[in-house]
Amino acid sequence: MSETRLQSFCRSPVVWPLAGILLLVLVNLVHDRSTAFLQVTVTDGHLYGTLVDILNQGSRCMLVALGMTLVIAVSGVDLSVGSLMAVGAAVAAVLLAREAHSVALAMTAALAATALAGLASGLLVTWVRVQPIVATLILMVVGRGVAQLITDGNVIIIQRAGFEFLGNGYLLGLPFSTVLVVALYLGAQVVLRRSAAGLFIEAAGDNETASRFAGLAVGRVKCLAYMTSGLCAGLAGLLAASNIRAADTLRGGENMELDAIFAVVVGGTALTGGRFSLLGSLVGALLLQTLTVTMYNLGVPPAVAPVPKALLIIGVCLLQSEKSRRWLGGLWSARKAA
Amino acid sequence: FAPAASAKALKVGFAQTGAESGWRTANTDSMKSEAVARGIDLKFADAQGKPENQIRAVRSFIAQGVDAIIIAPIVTTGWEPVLREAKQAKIPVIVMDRAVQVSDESLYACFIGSDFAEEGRMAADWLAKYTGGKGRILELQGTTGSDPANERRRAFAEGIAKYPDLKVIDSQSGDFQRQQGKEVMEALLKKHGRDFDIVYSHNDDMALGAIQAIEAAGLKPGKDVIIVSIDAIKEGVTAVADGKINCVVECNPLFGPKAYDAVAKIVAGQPVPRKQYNKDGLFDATNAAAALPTRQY
Amino acid sequence: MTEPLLAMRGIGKRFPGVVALNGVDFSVRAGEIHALLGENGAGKSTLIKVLTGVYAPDAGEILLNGRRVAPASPKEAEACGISTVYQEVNLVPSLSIAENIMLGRQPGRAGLLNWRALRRRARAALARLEIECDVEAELGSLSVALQQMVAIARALDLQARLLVLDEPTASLDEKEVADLFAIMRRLRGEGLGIVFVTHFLEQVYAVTDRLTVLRNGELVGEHTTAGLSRLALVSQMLGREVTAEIAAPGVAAAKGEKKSAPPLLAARGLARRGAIQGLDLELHCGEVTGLAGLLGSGRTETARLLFGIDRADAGELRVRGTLTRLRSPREAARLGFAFCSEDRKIEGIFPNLSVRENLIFALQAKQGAWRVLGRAEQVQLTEHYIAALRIKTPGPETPIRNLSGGNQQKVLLARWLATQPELIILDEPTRGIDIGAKAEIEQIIAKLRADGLAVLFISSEIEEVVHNSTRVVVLRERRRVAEFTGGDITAGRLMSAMAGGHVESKRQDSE
Amino acid sequence: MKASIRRRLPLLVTAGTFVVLFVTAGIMYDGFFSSRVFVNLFTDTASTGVAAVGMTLVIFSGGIDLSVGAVIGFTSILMATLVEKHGVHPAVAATAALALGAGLGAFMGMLIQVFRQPPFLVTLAGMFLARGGAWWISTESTEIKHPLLVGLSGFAWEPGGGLRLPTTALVLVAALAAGYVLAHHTRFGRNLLAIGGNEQSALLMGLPVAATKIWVYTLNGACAALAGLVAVIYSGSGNPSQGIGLELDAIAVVVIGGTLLSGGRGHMLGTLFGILIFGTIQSALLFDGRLGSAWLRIVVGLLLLGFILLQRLMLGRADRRS
Ligand SMILES: Nc1ncnc2c1ncn2[C@@H]1O[C@H](COP(=O)(O)OP(=O)(O)OP(=O)(O)O)[C@@H](O)[C@H]1O
Ligand SMILES: Nc1ncnc2c1ncn2[C@@H]1O[C@H](COP(=O)(O)OP(=O)(O)OP(=O)(O)O)[C@@H](O)[C@H]1O
Ligand SMILES: [Mg+2]
Ligand SMILES: [Mg+2]
Repeated sequence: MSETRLQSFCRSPVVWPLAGILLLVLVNLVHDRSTAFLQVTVTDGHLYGTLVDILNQGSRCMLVALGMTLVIAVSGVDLSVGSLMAVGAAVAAVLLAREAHSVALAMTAALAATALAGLASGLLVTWVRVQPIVATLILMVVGRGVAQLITDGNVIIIQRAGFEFLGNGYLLGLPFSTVLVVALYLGAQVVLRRSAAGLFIEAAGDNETASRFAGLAVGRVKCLAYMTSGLCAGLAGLLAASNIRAADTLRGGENMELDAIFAVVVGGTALTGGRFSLLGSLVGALLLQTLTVTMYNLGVPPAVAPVPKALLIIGVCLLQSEKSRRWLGGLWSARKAA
Repeated sequence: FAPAASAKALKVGFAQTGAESGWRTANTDSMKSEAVARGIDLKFADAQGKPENQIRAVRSFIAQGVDAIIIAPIVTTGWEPVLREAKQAKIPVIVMDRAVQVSDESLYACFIGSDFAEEGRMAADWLAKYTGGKGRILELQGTTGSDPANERRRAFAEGIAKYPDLKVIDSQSGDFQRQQGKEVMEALLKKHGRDFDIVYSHNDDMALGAIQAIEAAGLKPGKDVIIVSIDAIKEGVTAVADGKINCVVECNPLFGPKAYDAVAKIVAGQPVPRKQYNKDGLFDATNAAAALPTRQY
Repeated sequence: MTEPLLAMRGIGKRFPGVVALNGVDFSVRAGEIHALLGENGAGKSTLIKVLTGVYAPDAGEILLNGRRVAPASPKEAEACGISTVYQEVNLVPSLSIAENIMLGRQPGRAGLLNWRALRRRARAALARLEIECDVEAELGSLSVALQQMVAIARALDLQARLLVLDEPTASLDEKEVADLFAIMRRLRGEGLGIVFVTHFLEQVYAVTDRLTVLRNGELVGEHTTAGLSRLALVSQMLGREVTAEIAAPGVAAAKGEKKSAPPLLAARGLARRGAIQGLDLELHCGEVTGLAGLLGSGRTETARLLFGIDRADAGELRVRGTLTRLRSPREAARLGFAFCSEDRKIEGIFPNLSVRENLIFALQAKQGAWRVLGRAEQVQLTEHYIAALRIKTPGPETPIRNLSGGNQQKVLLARWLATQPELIILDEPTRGIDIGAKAEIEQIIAKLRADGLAVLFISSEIEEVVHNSTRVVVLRERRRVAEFTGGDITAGRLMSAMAGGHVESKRQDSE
Repeated sequence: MKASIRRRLPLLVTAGTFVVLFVTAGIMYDGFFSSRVFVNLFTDTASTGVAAVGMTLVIFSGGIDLSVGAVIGFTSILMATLVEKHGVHPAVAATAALALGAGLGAFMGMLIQVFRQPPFLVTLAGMFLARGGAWWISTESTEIKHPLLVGLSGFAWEPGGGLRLPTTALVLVAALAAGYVLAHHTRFGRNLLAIGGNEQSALLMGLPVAATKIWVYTLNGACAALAGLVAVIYSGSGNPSQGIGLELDAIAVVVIGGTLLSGGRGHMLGTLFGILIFGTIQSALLFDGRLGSAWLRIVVGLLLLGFILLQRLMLGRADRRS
C-alpha cells in the first residue's frame, strides 16, 4: 500500500513548489560545478551558508504568507501586508529609540497596531461589504503614509541587543526567525486542525451564504483571518527591522503582498477560497527566496531579473494544471506498462 | 500648515519625485522650510515615484497659474510636451537635482543640480587612487531603470576603465534598500568567498546593509573589504568616521535656498546662470569625523 | 417512426470511484415525450450531460436522426438542435431576465444588439408560459421557481428538434406545471422529441408516452407509459418489491388536533417591507405546520424571517413565551431552530468540502470552534445518515459537488437533523428527491413530530402539504389568508384559499 | 420600469458622487471650475484610463490582469527604441507594439483557459515577463524626436468654446466609446458578463466560454499596449519603468465605477466616472498642494474610503435584500 501513500503525496499541493526548489538547487549545482550552494559550515557557533540565508531571509515572506493563506482561504486577499510591515517596524522603532521602553513593550505595541489595522480591513470587508482588494488597497496606501508619519520619513536606526536577536540571532544553530516561523506554523496547524476553526475558514471561503445559513458567524471568522494577517505582517516587519537594525518605512516591505500571494497560490490554496494549505504556503515562500538567491548566484543581470521569475510562475502553473498532470500521468503509466 | 499666502506672495509649484529615501525626505524638508522662511506659497506635489504623476502635477500647476515651477524629475526624458505648455503659459521652470533631456534648451530657465555621473566618477577616481588601480569590485546597483542607478553605474564604469586591474566582477540590484543590500551582499559573499576586495554601492542605505552582512561573515568592513558609497547621509558619514566605510561621495539634498534665489531672480527678470551645481563633497577617513557634527540629514 | 430521433447506444461514463453510466441505451422518437426515470444518483443527469456535450462519454455513440454526432460542448449540442434545461438552475443571476433568456442569440444587426427587440422577444417567450414580469429585473432577485421558469422559457425559445428537461417541475406549483405540460403537448404535436426527467409519478402518467428507467447507471428497461403500472414502475426504479403505500401516497397521517401548551414560536404582526405583511403564526411542538401558497406568495420570505436571515421591520416574535429579536441565523440555530433552504446550490452546499464536512457543519457551528466533534464521531454521524437517508455517495470523504442533486439535498437535510433541533423549517425539502427517499422523508417528518419537534413544512406540492401537515397556513400575496386544521385540510380548500377564492385567477406581477 | 432603474442605481450613485466631489473641490479651490481642469481629468488620466477600459472587460469576465502596467512600460520603450534607434516608422512600430501586447494577452488567456490557472498568477507572470522585456531592451529612457510623434504630442482638437482636447484625451474618449459599445451592445460583451456571473452556467447555456475568455485577455493586452502608446504621446519619451503599479490604479478606477471584482456585474460608463473621480481626487490634492508625502497617502486613502462608504450608504438603502 506504499504506492497509494506515494500517490496521495503526489497529489498534495506541496509537491510542486518542492519540486521547483529541488530544480533550482540543481541549476545552482550545475552552474557552480561544485556543491558550494549546499555547503553549510559552522561559524560562531551557528550554521552558515546559502541555505541558512534562504531560511533566514525567506522567513519574512513565509510569515506573511501564513497570514495571507487564511485571508485567501476566506476568499479575500490582503494587499496591505507590505505597508503593515512598515507600520510594525515604525511603531517599534520610535518606542525603542527611547531607552525607557522595553523591547517587549515596543513589540507588543507594534503587533497590536498591525493587528488593529488588520481588524480594520476585516471590518471593511465584512461590515461595510467593501471588496477585499479595495479595502486592503486603502489600508495599503494609508498604512504606508502612517508609517512615514510615525518616523517622519526617515530610516530609524535601532540598536537594542534584545531586539536584534529576533532577526539576527540563532537558536540551536538555526536562524531564530526561521525557528520562530516554524513554531508559529506548528502552533497554527494545531489550533486550526484540532479545533473547528480550519473547517469554519474553509466553509466561509467555499460558500459564504451557505455558512451563514448554517449558523456560522462568518463576519467574525473573516475578521479574525484579516487580523491574523495583520499580526503576521507586523511580526514580519519586526523581523525585517531587526535584521537590518533599522526601520525602513519608506521602502520596507514593498511588493511583499505580491510575493506572499504568489507563495500562497503556488502552495496550492486557490484564490477563490476554500481549501487551504499552510505548509504549501511556507514551501511556496521558500521557493521564491530560493529563486532570488539563485539569480544572485547565477549573476543574472538585474535588468532581466523579472524574466526567470515569470518563467518559474509559468512553469509551476503548467505543472499544477490538471491537464499537464494527466498528460504526465499518462507518460508515467505508459512507462510502467512497458 | 503653510501660512496664509498674502496677495503678493509668490506662488511656486514644486513637483517632487516622492519619498523614497532619507535623502529625499531631507530634500523635501529643505524646500518646504525655506519656502516658509521666505513667505512663499508653495504648492507641493509628491509623485510617489511615478513620472506620469509628475507631469500631471506640472500641468496642474500651469492650470493653477503659479509664478514658477520647480521640478525634481524622476526620469530625464518625457518633459518636452509639458514644458512647451509651461512656456506657452509663460511660467518659468527650474529643473532641480537631475537634468532633463529636451531638444530646446529654452524650455526651462535654469538647472540646479546634483550630478549623478559626477558622483560616480568621483567614487571611481577616489578608488583608483586609494587602491592604486587594483581590485575586484562588487557593485550594488540602485533600483533597476532608475536614473541615479543608471548614471552612477555608467560613470563609475567609465571612471575605472582606465585601470585594467580595477574590475567589476559582479553587479546586482539592491533596489536602494537596506534590506536588499544586506540580502544581496550575503549571497555575493557565499558566491565569491574572499575573492573580492571592494564593494561599490549606489547609496548609503545599501552599503549599511552590506556592512552587516560582511560583519556576519566574520570580515571587517573597511579593512578586509573596501567600501565606497554615495549620498553621505549622516549614518553613512558616521560609518566612515568609524572606519567601516572607506569613502562616501556626497550628494547634497539641501537645494532650498539656491532654488528660491533663482526663482526670485527670474521672476524679477534678472539673469541666472544656466547651470548650477550643489557643491558635492567627499568624505573619507581624513575628514569624516570633523564633518560629522555639522551634518544636517 | 422507423428511425428514432435520438439514439444513444452503449453509453458509459465513470467518475473517480463511481460508475455513473454503464452501457446505457436510450432512444427518443420525434413527436413523443419520453420520461427518464430512476432513483437519485441513478445517472439521469449524467446521461443528459453526455448527450449535450458537458461530459465526454467513455464508451458508446450518439445518433441524431441516424447521423452520428459527438457534441463537445453545449454550444455544439445546441447547434445540433438539442435544447436543454439542466437540473440545477443554470442561468446568470447578475444579468436581467431578458438577457438570460436571449443570451447567445440576441437579435441585432451588424454585430450590434437590438435591445428593444431583445426585450420584446423575452417578454413573448415568458408570455408563452403565462408569466408576466419585468424582464429587466435581475434574475437573482427571483425565487428559484421563477428562475426555473425563465430557464424553461429560454429552452423553448430555441428552435430545436429535441428538448431535454431535467427535473423542470421540481420547484413549480400545479399551475406552472399545467402550463408547462400544455406547451410540451403542443411541441410534441409539432414533432419535437422531448426528454422529461421527474420524480413525480403523476406527471409521468400525465404527459409522457414512453419511459426509460435507469438504476445504478444501468438501463433497467424501456416501456410505453400506458403499459406499465405505477407499482411496476416503482419496483423497477428501486429494484425491489414495494408496498402500495410508497407508490401511491395519500393515506392521511394522524391529524389529532392536539391543543398543546404555549407555542414554541409565536409571531404577531411580523412584517418586512417587500417580503411579508403582518404575519401571525404559531408553531407548536409536536405539530407539522404546512405553509401553502403560490409562487412568490411569501413562503420563503416567512421562513427567512423566522430563521433570522432577514430582519423584521415590525411585529414581535416570542420564542417559548419570551420576546426575542432574531438578528442572525446563528442566533436562531442557538435557539434550536434549523432551516433547510430551498436553494441548495447557493444557500446550501459547500461544493468543495466533503460529504462529512457538509453534514456535520451546522452541528459544529452550533457548538463553536472549540467544542470539537472528534473525527470518529464525525465519521460515525456521517455514516449513520448515509445509511438512514440512503445517500448515494462513494464515501464520506467525497466532495459533495460530485453527488447527484437529490443526494446533495439529503445531505443538507441530514446536516440539520444532526443538530437535533426543536424547530425545523423545511423549505421544499423534497425538491428533486426520488419517491423512495420522499417516503423516507415523510416518515422522518412524522417521526420528528412524534418526538415533539415543531416542523414548518413548505412545499409547492399541495398533496404533500395535505399529507404531512397537522395544520396549514395559507399565504397569498405576502399575506396570511387562511388556516386549516385537522380534517379541514384538503387539497381543494387549500387551492381555493391560495388562489383567492376562484382557482383560475391570474397572478399579478407583484413588483 | 423600476427594475431598469434599480439595475442602474450603482451607476447613478457613482455619477452623483462624482458631481458632489467635483463641485466640492470647485468651491474649495479657486480656478478649479474651468474647462481646462476638466479636460485635464481626461488628458492626465489617459494612460490609466485606456488601461482601465480593457481591465473593465477582463473584470466583467471575473478575471484580472496585473500585467497592464508592465505592458505599458514595454510598449513605451519598444516604440522609442524602434523609432529612434532603428529608424522604424512610428505607424509600423505602433502596430508591432499592439501586436505584441495582444500576443502576450492571448498567451496569458491560453494559460488561464486551457490550463485552468488563476488569472492572478498567470498575469503576475505576464507582468514580470513584460517588465523584464522592457528593461532588457533598455534600462534607460529614450527621448522621442520623430516629427509625427512630436506632432501628435502637441496636437489638440479645438472644437471651440475655448475647449482644447489633446490627442491623449481624444484617444481615451474613443477607447471609452468603443469599450462601451463592445460591452453593452455586442454579444461578446454580454458573454463576458455571463461568464463572470457564472462560468459554469455560461458554458451550459452554450456560450463560447473558452474563446471569449482568450479574446478578452488578448483585447486587454492590446488595450494595455494602446495605453503605452498614449503614455509615449503624453510624455514624448519611452521609459521602460513606465506604469509601475499602474495596474492597481486601473483596478481601483474600475471598482470605483461600481464594477464588481468578482465579475458579472458592472458598466463601462461606471469606468468613465471612475476615471473622473480618480482624476478629480488627484487634481484637488494638487490644487491644495500642502500635503507632504505621508499625509498625501493618508488623505488619498481616506478619500477613497469616504467615497466607498458614501456609495455603500446610498446603495445600501436600495438593495438590502441581497
Ligand atoms: N462530476 C462528477 N464527479 C463525480 N461523480 C459524479 C459527478 N457527477 C455525478 N456523479 C455521480 O454519478 C452518479 C449519477 O449522478 P446523476 O447526477 O446523473 O444522478 P441523477 O440520476 O441525476 O440523480 P438525481 O435524481 O438526484 O438528480 C451519482 O452517483 C453521482 O455521485
Ligand atoms: N410573478 C412574479 N413576478 C416577479 N417576481 C416574482 C413573482 N412571483 C414572485 N416573485 C418574486 O420572487 C421572490 C420570492 O418570493 P418567495 O420566495 O417568498 O416565494 P415563495 O412563496 O417562497 O415561492 P417559491 O419558494 O415557491 O418560489 C419575491 O421576492 C418576489 O418578488
Ligand atoms: Mg439529476
Ligand atoms: Mg420558496
